[in-house]
Amino acid sequence: MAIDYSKATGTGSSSGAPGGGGGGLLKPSIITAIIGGVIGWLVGHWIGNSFTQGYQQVQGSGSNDIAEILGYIGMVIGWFAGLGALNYPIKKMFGAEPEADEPVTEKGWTKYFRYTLDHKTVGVQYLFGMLIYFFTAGLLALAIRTELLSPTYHIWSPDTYIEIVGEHGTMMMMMMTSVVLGPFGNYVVPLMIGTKRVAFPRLEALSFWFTPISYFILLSGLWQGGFQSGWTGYAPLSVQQGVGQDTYILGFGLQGLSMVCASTNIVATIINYRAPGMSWSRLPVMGWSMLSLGFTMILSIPVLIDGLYVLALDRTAQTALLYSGHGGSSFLWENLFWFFGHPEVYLLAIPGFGLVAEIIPVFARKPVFAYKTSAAGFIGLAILSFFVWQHHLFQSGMNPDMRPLFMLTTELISIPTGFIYLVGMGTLWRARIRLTTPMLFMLGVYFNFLFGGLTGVYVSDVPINVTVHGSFFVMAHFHYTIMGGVIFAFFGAIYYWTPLVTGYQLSEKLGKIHFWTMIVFFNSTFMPLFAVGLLGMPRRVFEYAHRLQFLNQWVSVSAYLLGASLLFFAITFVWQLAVTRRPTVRNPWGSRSLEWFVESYPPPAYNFKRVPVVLSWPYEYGDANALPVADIVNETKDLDPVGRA
Amino acid sequence: MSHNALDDSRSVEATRKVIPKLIALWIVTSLIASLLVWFVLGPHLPPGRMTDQAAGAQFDIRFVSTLVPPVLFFIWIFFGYSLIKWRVKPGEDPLAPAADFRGNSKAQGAWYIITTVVVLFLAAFGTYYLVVPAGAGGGEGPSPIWTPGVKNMLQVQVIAQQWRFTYRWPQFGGMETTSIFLPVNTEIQFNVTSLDVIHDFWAYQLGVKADANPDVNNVAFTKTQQLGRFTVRCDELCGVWHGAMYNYGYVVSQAQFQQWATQMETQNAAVTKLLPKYSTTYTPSYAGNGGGYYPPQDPNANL
Amino acid sequence: MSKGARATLVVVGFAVALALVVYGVVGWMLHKPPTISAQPSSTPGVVNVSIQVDGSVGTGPHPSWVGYRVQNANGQWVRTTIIQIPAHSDVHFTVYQYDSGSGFRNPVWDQVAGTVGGVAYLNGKPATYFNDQVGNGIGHSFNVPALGINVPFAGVNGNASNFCTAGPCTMSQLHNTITFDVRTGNPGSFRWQCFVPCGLGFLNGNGGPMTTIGYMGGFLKVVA
Amino acid sequence: MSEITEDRPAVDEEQLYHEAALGSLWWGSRISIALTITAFGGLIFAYFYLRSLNSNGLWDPHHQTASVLLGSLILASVAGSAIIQTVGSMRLRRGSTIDWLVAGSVSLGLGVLAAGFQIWELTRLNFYPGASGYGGVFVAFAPVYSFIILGHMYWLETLLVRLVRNRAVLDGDGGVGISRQPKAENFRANVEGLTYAWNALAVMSVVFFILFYVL
Repeated sequence: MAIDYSKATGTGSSSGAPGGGGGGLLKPSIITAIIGGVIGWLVGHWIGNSFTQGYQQVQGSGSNDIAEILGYIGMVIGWFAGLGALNYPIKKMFGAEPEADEPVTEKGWTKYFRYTLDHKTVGVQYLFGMLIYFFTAGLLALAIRTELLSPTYHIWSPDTYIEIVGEHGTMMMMMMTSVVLGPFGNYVVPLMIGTKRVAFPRLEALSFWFTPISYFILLSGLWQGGFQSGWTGYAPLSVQQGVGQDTYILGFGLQGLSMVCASTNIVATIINYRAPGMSWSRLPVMGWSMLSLGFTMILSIPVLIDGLYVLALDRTAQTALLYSGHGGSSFLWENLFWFFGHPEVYLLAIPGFGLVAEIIPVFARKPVFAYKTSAAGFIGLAILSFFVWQHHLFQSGMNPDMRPLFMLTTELISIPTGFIYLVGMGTLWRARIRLTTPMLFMLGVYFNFLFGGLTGVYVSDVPINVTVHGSFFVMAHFHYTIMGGVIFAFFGAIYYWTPLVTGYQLSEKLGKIHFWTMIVFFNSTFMPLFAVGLLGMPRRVFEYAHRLQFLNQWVSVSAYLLGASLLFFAITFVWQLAVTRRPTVRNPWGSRSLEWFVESYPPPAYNFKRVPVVLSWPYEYGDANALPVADIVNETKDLDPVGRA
Repeated sequence: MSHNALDDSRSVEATRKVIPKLIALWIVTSLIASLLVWFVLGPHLPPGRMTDQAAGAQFDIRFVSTLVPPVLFFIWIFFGYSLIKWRVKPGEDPLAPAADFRGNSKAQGAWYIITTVVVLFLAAFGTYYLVVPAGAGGGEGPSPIWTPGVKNMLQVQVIAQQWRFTYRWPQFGGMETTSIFLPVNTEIQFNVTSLDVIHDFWAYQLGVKADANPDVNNVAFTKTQQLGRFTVRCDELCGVWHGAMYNYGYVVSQAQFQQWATQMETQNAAVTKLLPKYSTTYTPSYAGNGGGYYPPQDPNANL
Repeated sequence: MSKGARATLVVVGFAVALALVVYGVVGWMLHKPPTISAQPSSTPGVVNVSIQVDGSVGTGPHPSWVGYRVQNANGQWVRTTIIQIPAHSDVHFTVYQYDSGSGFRNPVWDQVAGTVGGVAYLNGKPATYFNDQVGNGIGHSFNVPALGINVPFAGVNGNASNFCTAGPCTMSQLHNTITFDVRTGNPGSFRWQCFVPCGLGFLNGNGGPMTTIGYMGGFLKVVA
Repeated sequence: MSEITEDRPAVDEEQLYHEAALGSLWWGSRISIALTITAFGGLIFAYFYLRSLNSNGLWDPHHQTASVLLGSLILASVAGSAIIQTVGSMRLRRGSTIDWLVAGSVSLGLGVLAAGFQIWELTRLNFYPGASGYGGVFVAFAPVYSFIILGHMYWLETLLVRLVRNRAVLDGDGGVGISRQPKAENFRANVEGLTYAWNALAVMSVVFFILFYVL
């Protein structure tokens, strides 16, 4: 059978465009989605109000959780209907033969505001979405630090303060789980494995479009009294809260659905859509990390959704699963939540490590050291992460006899984490190192995560945990691992792949200013918090001991400067992409990885003119005579690029 | 070093010579730093030595902190050396292949073994110091398995509610106080429970932390050693006033404690009569005090 | 699009984002209930604070919630829980309690504490404690942890014909009058709350008004 | 094949992506089974956890149980539906398209009936949701169960209608169960995925029946 080039170049059928018909404003886009969302909210809210008027808890509290939740569910349905995401599932009910999953070949910027099936468009949507979510939650963090400037004087009202804390935590934890999978997993990994399409493009698109509505719902909580339970949402406090808690449940739940959709797609794509010759032993490290991530999400997130669902029922249908007064138990939430919650933090760490191990060899001109060990490290992290959740509950009073076991499993996690350091040290040994901006960020991950990892030993040691549990020490620990790890890797990846994604080269000079300010102020912000925690300051408080004021002020000022560094990034990034637009050279970093050998930057629709045949391992930087990574590599054009940084 | 010699710096021979030097540097630096941590920083580490459990926690933190510098310096020295030594020099082709090796079975094997041994040792260390000091001051739930083995401990029930701690003293007529005084040189059993949501009783200087769960008795032990003031804070987010849910307690001499307790018993006598009978958990009466969230029928009542 | 146009667009975009942030912060996050100062009395060194506690506040975003109102210098009842009083002086509190009552979750709060003489006066009669299990129970309470103050306010009969159903309530409606004096010390900002589970329709009665500043909890600002 | 030049091995792109799509269907259905198991796993954990804790003696103080009759009907419908569909898909593999259409339709009917029974049962419970731990877990379980049944029935319905509408395309070459056309192979992979997922749910249903009605 001949290869159909008309499809590959995008001139063929475009009937896969969801929604189809209509033009202008009525063509499905974010505008129709918003209209649909408003209508759906009104309908759902009306239904909710119509049958609950006589309910005791509704009359007593003057607020209606049932109407709130039904309103938001209606909003989500309306949103997806407006996006045109429901057209295909409905058409299928009437027996439409599934179209081959055609990416939308639409041109121009408007495609970024539509439900599209092109993994690259989804990747870009995710990239900007994630930046917006990150900056919103970051601003909330600055609001927290503003309150903590003084131990007794209160900028915010205490209820506002605790709501800000909860919003910051929830938004960061739920959104940032997709911070690498969303933009780079969706955009780059299919290119890396040499495929022209992904397994489930509709799930992939759906996964992105869950995030804006989830962001909106969560943020809307702030205007409805918020939720005072933090991102951990411990019951029965979360059962007690007002309607703001419903935004937590729905926002987190929708983001959970988004992660399930995204990980189903990425797992099926990596397993089934690798180009010929892309054997498991040639799969880029990034691919291994995404695979481990995907499986971990699939096995942990349904449990989170269960927990949120049970919480929603306790709040609306008045079941009592989380309330011991009626036969439930607050421990049930702690178990369900942390059974998800601990894999969750590895969901944040694994993609960061994947990026590190992927990018460092490019700038070391050496094969990645101990490739199999790095893959084993990701898989080990993924598996062990399911056996440690009780370490969040060392002081909870449940099952003390299990503590030594969970202390052991938790500390065992240091071993696969240590693999990542082994990989880094081995790769840099006898290397030829270029300290470009992406490389600096990856080294920054190693620097920061070291503190996060070492303090992890304190936190996992039960006797020390008695002092540090629930204190700023723990808070500093996980900011070191998450922000110091995955967020640094995320920014490094932005600098690394922007030329590919946009065709524009970012300034190295500005990038280095961003890096150095960010790492200095990051450490200056979070390092003192270890001391603050050890000296007895619990998390999420608005009043603290006077003797800790200097340290807290230091931290707050550092946090502002860290914010300024990130603002600097935001401005220079947008400015360079929108205004100065310096075209990139081909393969600017001299990478061997397949994604750089596409026809043009950004890659054309369908990625490759023809399916590449992978000829060698992508990390053969040490062997000048190694075969190129795939047969599509053009010797003159690709292997002798002008832009040797 | 001339430009021609650059690639010699990446040869196995060149690096083989430098590894012992780096290891020597590592041993010296981490030894100095570890000694400083143990002797200079160690005695000042939190949470102090007011109780056996606090002293135990201080020892654990001190010990683990002493292990930190070797790890830090190992990573820093090897990363630092690589970054300085093998950074691309001006005039060098940045894309030329560096060394070509994908692994090193000896280095990898040593790494796996050493990390595993360290981790297993830490787990054993932690377990020992959890079990020996009677649960190390952590909440052990309703039926503690690591106990001090002392009869007639001072019983202090900690009742958390949104948003204050109160303390109940079954050995003093079941009185309930809003302040807490403890006698020195005494084994104390805290019975921590909650009236509503999850709180956490964190007596920082006592080295005690136990979640206060509704309908659950969470037991923690401590033995007081020094006089002084301690801070009690709530350490699980419990709502709007979580940040303000703290009070101060005092470890005083046994005589002063008796005096305080007797005085409190008299002062609170009238209200003590109104309190429910002492029990290890504290469930408010079903009718009326629940805010009317659940339907009014008591699920325990027979249908 | 020309370079200049793109630059303008970017600048405008950032300005809009900034405006949204400022609006969010100023328009909503900085919102707090007003602060009401104690009123001078005829006796030197003594100031008066008059408070009413309503079964439903009647105004604002949550009219059905219970809440406190404090009388300002013009005699108006302002819906707030932030009260400013002078340091090192006697503060005479007069509380008009219009709500029906229930029990405490923990009867230890029956005890009157932290007031001058350890007493509070219910309709003129002194008491050192109030039993929450008898009569109409306790409507609300005033508890300042850092100052050790605790005063329960006995409830009224919720079925009476002149029961106040929406605030601000008037003197002709059924109420209890509770008075007590507090001697203030050094300046500071001290939080206070009610301990009666009066957030009706919320689990444990501790949600809604109990968790929102301006209803059942606030600050006692002691200023020099 | 003329475009393939030099030493490039021949890559039949359509075949490659056809096989990838088959693999994705295999993985997609297995992932859906994993998601179903973990989603129910959380609730089953809740069941055992609350049962063993028995807070305040309120796990099930009055031994209330949702209607056993309806529970049995639900189990019978789900199990029957799964068995009939499985037999039908085996007939399909032997080339009998019409047998699968009939079996699939009956299976669909039974599945929808099971979901309907489940929702009906939920509306006529003899206890209120917060009455006991058991009550809470049951009220939490029932909507998820009917929702997931309906999800599988949606899947089955789309396959049935797809076959009816595209019979001409799919049924050539000796019938959809035998044909080597890519579309028919894709269809069969889809049916096979559904069969596994639906049978997995049927097996889980036996567990649910024992937990909620027998124990």
